[in-house]
Amino acid sequence: MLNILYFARLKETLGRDTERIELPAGVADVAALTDWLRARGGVWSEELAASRPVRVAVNQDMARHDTPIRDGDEIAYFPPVTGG
Amino acid sequence: MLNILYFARLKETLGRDTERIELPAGVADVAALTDWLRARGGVWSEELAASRPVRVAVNQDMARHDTPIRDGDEIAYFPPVTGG
Amino acid sequence: MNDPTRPSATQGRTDIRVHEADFDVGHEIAQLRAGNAAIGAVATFIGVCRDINDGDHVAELVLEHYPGMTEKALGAIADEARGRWDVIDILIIHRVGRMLPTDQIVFVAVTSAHRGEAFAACEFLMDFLKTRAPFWKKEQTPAGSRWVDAREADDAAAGRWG
Amino acid sequence: MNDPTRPSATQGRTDIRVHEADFDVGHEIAQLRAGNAAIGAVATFIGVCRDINDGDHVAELVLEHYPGMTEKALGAIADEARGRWDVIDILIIHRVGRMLPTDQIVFVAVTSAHRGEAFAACEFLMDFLKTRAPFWKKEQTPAGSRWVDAREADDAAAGRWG
Repeated sequence: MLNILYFARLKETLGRDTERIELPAGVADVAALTDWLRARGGVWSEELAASRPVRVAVNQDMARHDTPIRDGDEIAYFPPVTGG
Repeated sequence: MLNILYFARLKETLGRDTERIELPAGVADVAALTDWLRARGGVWSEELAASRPVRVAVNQDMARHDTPIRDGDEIAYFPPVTGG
Repeated sequence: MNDPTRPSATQGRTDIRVHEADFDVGHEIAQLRAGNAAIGAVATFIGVCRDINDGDHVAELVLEHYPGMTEKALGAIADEARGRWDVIDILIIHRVGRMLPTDQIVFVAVTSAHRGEAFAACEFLMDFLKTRAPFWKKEQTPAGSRWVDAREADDAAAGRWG
Repeated sequence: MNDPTRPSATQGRTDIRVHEADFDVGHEIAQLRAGNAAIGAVATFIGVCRDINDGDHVAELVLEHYPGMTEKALGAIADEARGRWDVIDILIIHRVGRMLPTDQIVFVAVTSAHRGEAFAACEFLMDFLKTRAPFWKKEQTPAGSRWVDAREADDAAAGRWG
């Protein structure tokens, strides 16, 4: 299982703050998971488009496209941060 | 008249914190006044030696050797500052 | 991160807090300094909610965060600051939830023997907090609510530190 | 220097105080910020008396100053900071007289809309205060009392600002 979290604008446009999914076949890194989510179409393909400044964290560390994903991981999608 | 003030180490070694003197003949700038004071000899020539890091203010503004001195001015001699 | 239960005079402690409640900067500074005669410098920064942003009136601000990752990210930023400068204490308090103009949002305090290290570490912590810690601001303006966009100036500020 | 009796939200005031009495930083910060929703950033610095300097134990410190010139020099430094950065308020408090380790010596606080200006102006004020304001420290150590020598590091810090 993967635990996927969404924050801020993404949480609102995607209509959920968390979901649990089986690790999709063939998904081994962040880029592949993002492609898989984008394939849901509609807002998913819009919000996760490569042109959008989406950030990803894996197990609460900032991740890159090639960061590996394994069963049991916590993955978070969110816009660039604006705290402070 | 000139009002001359001494601070910190200079006040202690010169044994005074203030003195009032007539503007000495021929003294028109800081360098000339310092020469005149140095001519008192003893601790005056030691403490005001050109090799010493003495600072001078004229009318409460930091001065240079060529800063003019006029009758009625307030002149201060002190070591480099160490506040804060 | 240092063990916050056992500070020493020269190594101090790292203290990171994320919560809704407001904080008292005078009290926090006093606690940080309490009796430690090795401290010669205290640099602090308070981020405050303004009533205007990008030219629009802001009535209120809601700060969302990523619980767990927030503390982890701030701890990593504090560790990085300790690796770069010889500081004694690091305190970071960041509020989340609803805030009004003039409300305090964030507080960073750094103690050190000398001022240069305290100033540098404090500004570094703010620059990295702005770009690496998972907080998001949503503003309530006359035109409705909007998520605040990340500023290029913040990336540039963080980039300065190499 | 701005007229301290008529602050505006975005121009604020310059407030300079030199005295023997201690000060309450929490109170001062609250007074500075009071109700001004144009302030987004507050950078502060507290200089503290340490119990050690140049390797020797310091039992107490006596701060001498040049009354009149001190306020004039600090006012000029504050004016220079206002010319360089878009700040709202500047507060400088410097104590004189006898101080013990852990006692507060100096407090500088700068408010601004944005953090970069507040940090820069606050550090600039401290660097210039250290090299241009007529204060002198005398330390009481086990070997007797001694005047503190000016540090080359302070001249270098002030020199950075060009």
